Amino acid sequence: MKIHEFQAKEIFSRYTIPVTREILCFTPAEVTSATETLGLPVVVKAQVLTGGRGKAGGVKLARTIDDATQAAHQILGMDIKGYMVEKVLVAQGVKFSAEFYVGLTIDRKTKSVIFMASKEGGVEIEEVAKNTPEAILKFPIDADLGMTPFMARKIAFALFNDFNLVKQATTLFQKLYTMFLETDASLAEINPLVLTDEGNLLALDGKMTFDDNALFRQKEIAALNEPTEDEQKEISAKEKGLTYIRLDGSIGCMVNGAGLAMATMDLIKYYGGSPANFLDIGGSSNPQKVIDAMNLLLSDKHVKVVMINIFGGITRCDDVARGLISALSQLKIDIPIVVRLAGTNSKEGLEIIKQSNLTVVETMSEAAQKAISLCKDCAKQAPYLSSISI
Amino acid sequence: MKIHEFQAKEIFSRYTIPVTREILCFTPAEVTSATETLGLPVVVKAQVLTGGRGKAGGVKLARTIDDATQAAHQILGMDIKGYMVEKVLVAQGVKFSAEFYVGLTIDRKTKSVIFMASKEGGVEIEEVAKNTPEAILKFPIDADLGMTPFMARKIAFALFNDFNLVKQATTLFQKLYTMFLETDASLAEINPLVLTDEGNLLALDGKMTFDDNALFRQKEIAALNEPTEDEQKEISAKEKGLTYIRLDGSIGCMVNGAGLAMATMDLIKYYGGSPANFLDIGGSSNPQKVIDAMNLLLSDKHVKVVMINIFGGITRCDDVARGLISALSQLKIDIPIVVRLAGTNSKEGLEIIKQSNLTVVETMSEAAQKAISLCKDCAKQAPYLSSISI
Amino acid sequence: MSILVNKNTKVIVQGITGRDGSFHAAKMKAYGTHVVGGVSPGKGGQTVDGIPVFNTVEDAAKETGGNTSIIFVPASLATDAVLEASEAGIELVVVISEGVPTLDMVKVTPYLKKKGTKLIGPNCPGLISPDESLVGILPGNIFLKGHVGLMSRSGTLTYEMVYQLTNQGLGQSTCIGIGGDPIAGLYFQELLQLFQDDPDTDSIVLIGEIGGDAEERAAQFIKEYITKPVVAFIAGQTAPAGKRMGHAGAIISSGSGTADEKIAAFESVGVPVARRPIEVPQLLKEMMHK
Amino acid sequence: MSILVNKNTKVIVQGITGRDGSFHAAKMKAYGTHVVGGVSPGKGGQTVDGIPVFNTVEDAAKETGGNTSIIFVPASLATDAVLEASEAGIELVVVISEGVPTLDMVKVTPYLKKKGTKLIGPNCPGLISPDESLVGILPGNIFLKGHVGLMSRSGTLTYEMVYQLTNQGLGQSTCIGIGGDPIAGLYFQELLQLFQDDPDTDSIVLIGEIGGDAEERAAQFIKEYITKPVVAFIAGQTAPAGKRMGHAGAIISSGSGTADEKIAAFESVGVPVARRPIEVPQLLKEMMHK
Repeated sequence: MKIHEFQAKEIFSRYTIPVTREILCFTPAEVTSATETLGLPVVVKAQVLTGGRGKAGGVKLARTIDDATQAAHQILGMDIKGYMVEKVLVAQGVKFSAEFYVGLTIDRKTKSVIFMASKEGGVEIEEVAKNTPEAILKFPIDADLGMTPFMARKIAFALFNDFNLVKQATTLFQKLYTMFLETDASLAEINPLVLTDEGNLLALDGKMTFDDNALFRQKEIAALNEPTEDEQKEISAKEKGLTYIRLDGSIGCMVNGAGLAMATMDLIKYYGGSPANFLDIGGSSNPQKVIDAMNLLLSDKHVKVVMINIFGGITRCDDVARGLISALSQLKIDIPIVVRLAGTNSKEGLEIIKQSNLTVVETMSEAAQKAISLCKDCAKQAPYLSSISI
Repeated sequence: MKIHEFQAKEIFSRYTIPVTREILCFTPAEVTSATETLGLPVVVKAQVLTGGRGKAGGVKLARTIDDATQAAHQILGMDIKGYMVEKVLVAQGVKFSAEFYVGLTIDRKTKSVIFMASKEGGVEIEEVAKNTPEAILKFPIDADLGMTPFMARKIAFALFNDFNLVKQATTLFQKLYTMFLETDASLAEINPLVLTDEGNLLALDGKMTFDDNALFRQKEIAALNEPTEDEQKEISAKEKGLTYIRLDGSIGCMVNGAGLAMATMDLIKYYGGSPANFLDIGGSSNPQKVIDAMNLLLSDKHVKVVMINIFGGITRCDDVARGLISALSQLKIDIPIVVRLAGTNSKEGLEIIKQSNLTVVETMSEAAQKAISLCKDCAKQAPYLSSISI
Repeated sequence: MSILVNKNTKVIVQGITGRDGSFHAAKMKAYGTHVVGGVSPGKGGQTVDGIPVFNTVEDAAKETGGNTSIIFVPASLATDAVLEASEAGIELVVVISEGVPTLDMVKVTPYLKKKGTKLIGPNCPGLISPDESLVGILPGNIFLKGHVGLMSRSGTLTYEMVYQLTNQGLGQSTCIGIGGDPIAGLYFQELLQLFQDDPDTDSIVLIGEIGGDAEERAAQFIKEYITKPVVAFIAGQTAPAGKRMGHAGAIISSGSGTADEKIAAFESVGVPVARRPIEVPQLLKEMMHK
Repeated sequence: MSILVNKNTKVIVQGITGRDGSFHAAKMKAYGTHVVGGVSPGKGGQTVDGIPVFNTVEDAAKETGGNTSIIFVPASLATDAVLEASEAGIELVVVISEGVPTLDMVKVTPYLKKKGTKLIGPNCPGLISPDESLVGILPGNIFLKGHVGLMSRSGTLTYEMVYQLTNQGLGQSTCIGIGGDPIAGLYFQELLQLFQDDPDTDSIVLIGEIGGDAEERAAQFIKEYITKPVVAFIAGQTAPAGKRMGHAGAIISSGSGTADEKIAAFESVGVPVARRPIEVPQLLKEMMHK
């Protein structure tokens, strides 16, 4: 789960990690007032749940109140990578002499939390990682010990020469780690961490993302979620036990299992089609799930044909078939549906849908090819039956 | 550091470990009033920093208010193993059907915190340990994991059959462990942990001791200290860098190092004498320490002769000698002093005290024997000089 | 032979009285797995499908000699269940539970290492050595005893692959679903080594997907240590960046963890990567006749 | 030979700019120990008595090849210093600091085990292999190179014993003060094994004291594994119960940990226990001529 910069910095503050003085604003008038409160100069920053706002013009320095108000006018309402800017953060301008990068994430290889630090702060860290990976130092943190003072100090010495800064950083890094653990974060970044002209370290920008699997025990964090329309749909689907991600193709997929669902999408692409979504109905055998899934697929008007690919394991093909028959009777379906059932109780399942108008095929390759061919001439023809197998 | 039962149970309460309703009282009148508040029956319990108060008559059940008041009169002012009872705890009488023992301590062998549990609660656990050690179950707690739910549950299943009690105990054991760690305890016991007639687990009595080495970071715990007169002396000594423990013999000892100090006491005993104290002046070479140590020794009127045994390592014998000379000039000393100096700068040290009236010997055996012989006829003779060596 | 589980495997089911636990305990037993006991705190003394239930894993292991456990408890309790099994001396722990917080896995990993406990999962379908032992939720009937070792980050995609292999007469020594989470137990490298050392495994199928760089590391490991033929498949070529594709670990972050990178990594070390699931048996046969 | 430290030992002094650290760094250097570096955060680049100072143990170890460290930092910082040394790959860590909280030691112990770091102390005088290496605060001049291995829970009592041995011409292979705290690093059993395996050690002196049951366990260990002659001494026969005798670990609790119990334990396995320090050399000679 992603949160905004201003939310990340509110969490930083709770852990007494120093951040800039700043005020969240929703209108140009609020920005004007915030600027008066904070004093000039200020930085007006778009708050959107995507990266690259700087390049998109979503961050502006204002040296006068008029500049700030104007910046607010420009930024509020802006579209950044499909995200509409609804709020801006007005932050006090800070004079600084150096920018650093520090961040915590989870490293799959060492199976540990890893602390990343770089003297190349203030730029896109992904770029640094790609072009000069050696400029990012990585320190795996022992899960049993946590962020010990010596480890925090060692990292601090890697960034700073001045011992006063080392001491500041040591404390700051320990707080950052505690915050990471206590909030079940999957990423916590300060970029840049600046050295102000007063000689203090300060988080100028912050970013946090969280482990979705842990949100059940992070109610406060979970409450910060601001799903987009698409994400709202994903969340509703999740509540019904379905994992759904909208894509921009025309072939709606319904699959059991995430890996098979991805492979199904890939296969559609392989044969020249384009998947309209990722949809994993999971491992349970509840026919209602199939009805919900079908409803979900049909709610996307781009979907011109539906491809159902089930390999029964825990999922029983007869349950899926029963759900399909119910869906057909309950919903008004006017696009073709291609069905492939294999594995547990596939015979029984195929028997159940024999009398329906569904297009039944034997393999997932066939299913993909058939779906594509039906999609090409997806006139208002009714779904029809072809061959039965497995 | 030891604390009273009522203090231990206050700490239990902070960790929401259930304890009896109870009121601390200093006078019989307070006990009367407390009994009225709590309701009958009550138990009146002496609060002293030593064990065995039950056997000494320091715990009485009262079924009437008069009984409670009378118990207070009997217990307050009582002497239990040299400790005067200045306060009693009046606790609500609880009906229970079973008594258990649970405790946490640090195990030297496994170098871990160990959880002890027994169905033989309510009796002196040391007796159980001696007579039926198998009745005490021991569970080392992994320092990295802490008290995991499964471990707490496993211990609970070892004590209880009823799952409701297992669940209560599981939570209670986790709290007990957290408390142990967070207070830097060296022992935390509930004995007995009772099963009340209402089906709840309750700490009827509690005991805690703490790691002296950790008191610097446990200000609240440290504030609970109630040293006896002797302990007060030990504490003042500690503040001067001296480790002092009063014993009941007549030969005052001054030694550098705890092991050598014990060996010195043992040697005095071996030759038929009795040490008046343990006194370790530690590893530093400050002459002032020797003066302080001499003052401390002389403050004990039982001391009839002083034996000084120094093996110089970090401690330099010449520094000790200088301190001795100062002490002799500053203090009015009218008992014999036997001195043995060996190790670092012993030659220089012996040179310094050559002109004094100190009895100087070569080995610690000689020193002990000489001290004893001087003690036997410890008339008001002045210290004198014997032989010089090492 | 086979790896990790075989005829001598004695399985304890943690969470056996739950809906999934009881269902799959029966399924495993029906397949022929020695399901010797179950654990459900407070339900010790009961039986499920004739399997004795214990209050603790320690009791279960002591009474039954169980050496492997499979966990069906809710995700929030899963790591405690893993630790309980490990502490009780269980050698192999298989976690089916989905949704385990990543930091919980980070926390238990060092303990398992210290105790020498092998972990499969979480969020995995388990594993099977056909005709010997099924410890998981995989549909036993699609497997065929043989000599292909298979490991996969996915469940149903594994079934699809196995189905293709079995149809082509390519039986399996052991098939393992390693799970779809970012932090999991035994992973490609450990399993590659086990298959390499297993005399009954002739060739290996590796099914990866987007997210992380485990496939890249596996490719390097194959280059250095594996002499048996390996064929790979990578799911998620059409997955968009920044979206978790069902599995918590299946996400392209900051442009890395893509299928293309993984495919390139395998091909650069001579491991053919099937573009469609049906190509796997053919590629495997070609590799074996090289 | 000797155990744990020898001519090749390269020592890093943690806390070298402090009063005790600088004093003993110089002392050790004067004895002939290879003191290769010191650590004091924020003072990297300075020197103390010609010894280069570094900000971190990692830097010091990398630059100097130091393989052993000795710690003089305040007790509240000591375990962090131990962890830093261990993480940096130091093989042997000697903690002089007194007053380390017991639970801090409990916390670091598993990490040291995981990393294979050997620890001596805390609250100890260190160790010495005469004429080879002194890593501690022991007065070097009283030691004589030879073949007695000595281990002790006490500092000055050790000097007393060594003085007796040296006077009698009984030189020492290595003498180790294991420290007076309840939880410490290498203890009797590990050291007995090392001395048993050291070809240059002919006999062993073990100096125990009241508190705990390490001596009882050592006696059992000697019975089972040690063939070299061992003589023991136990301090604290006159110590009252319930009082800490200077050392945090020297306390008779609930009537156990007494000197009598320990003496009985040794004598029951044929290890003579000297009643007075001066008896030790004689007992040792008798044991060696048996």
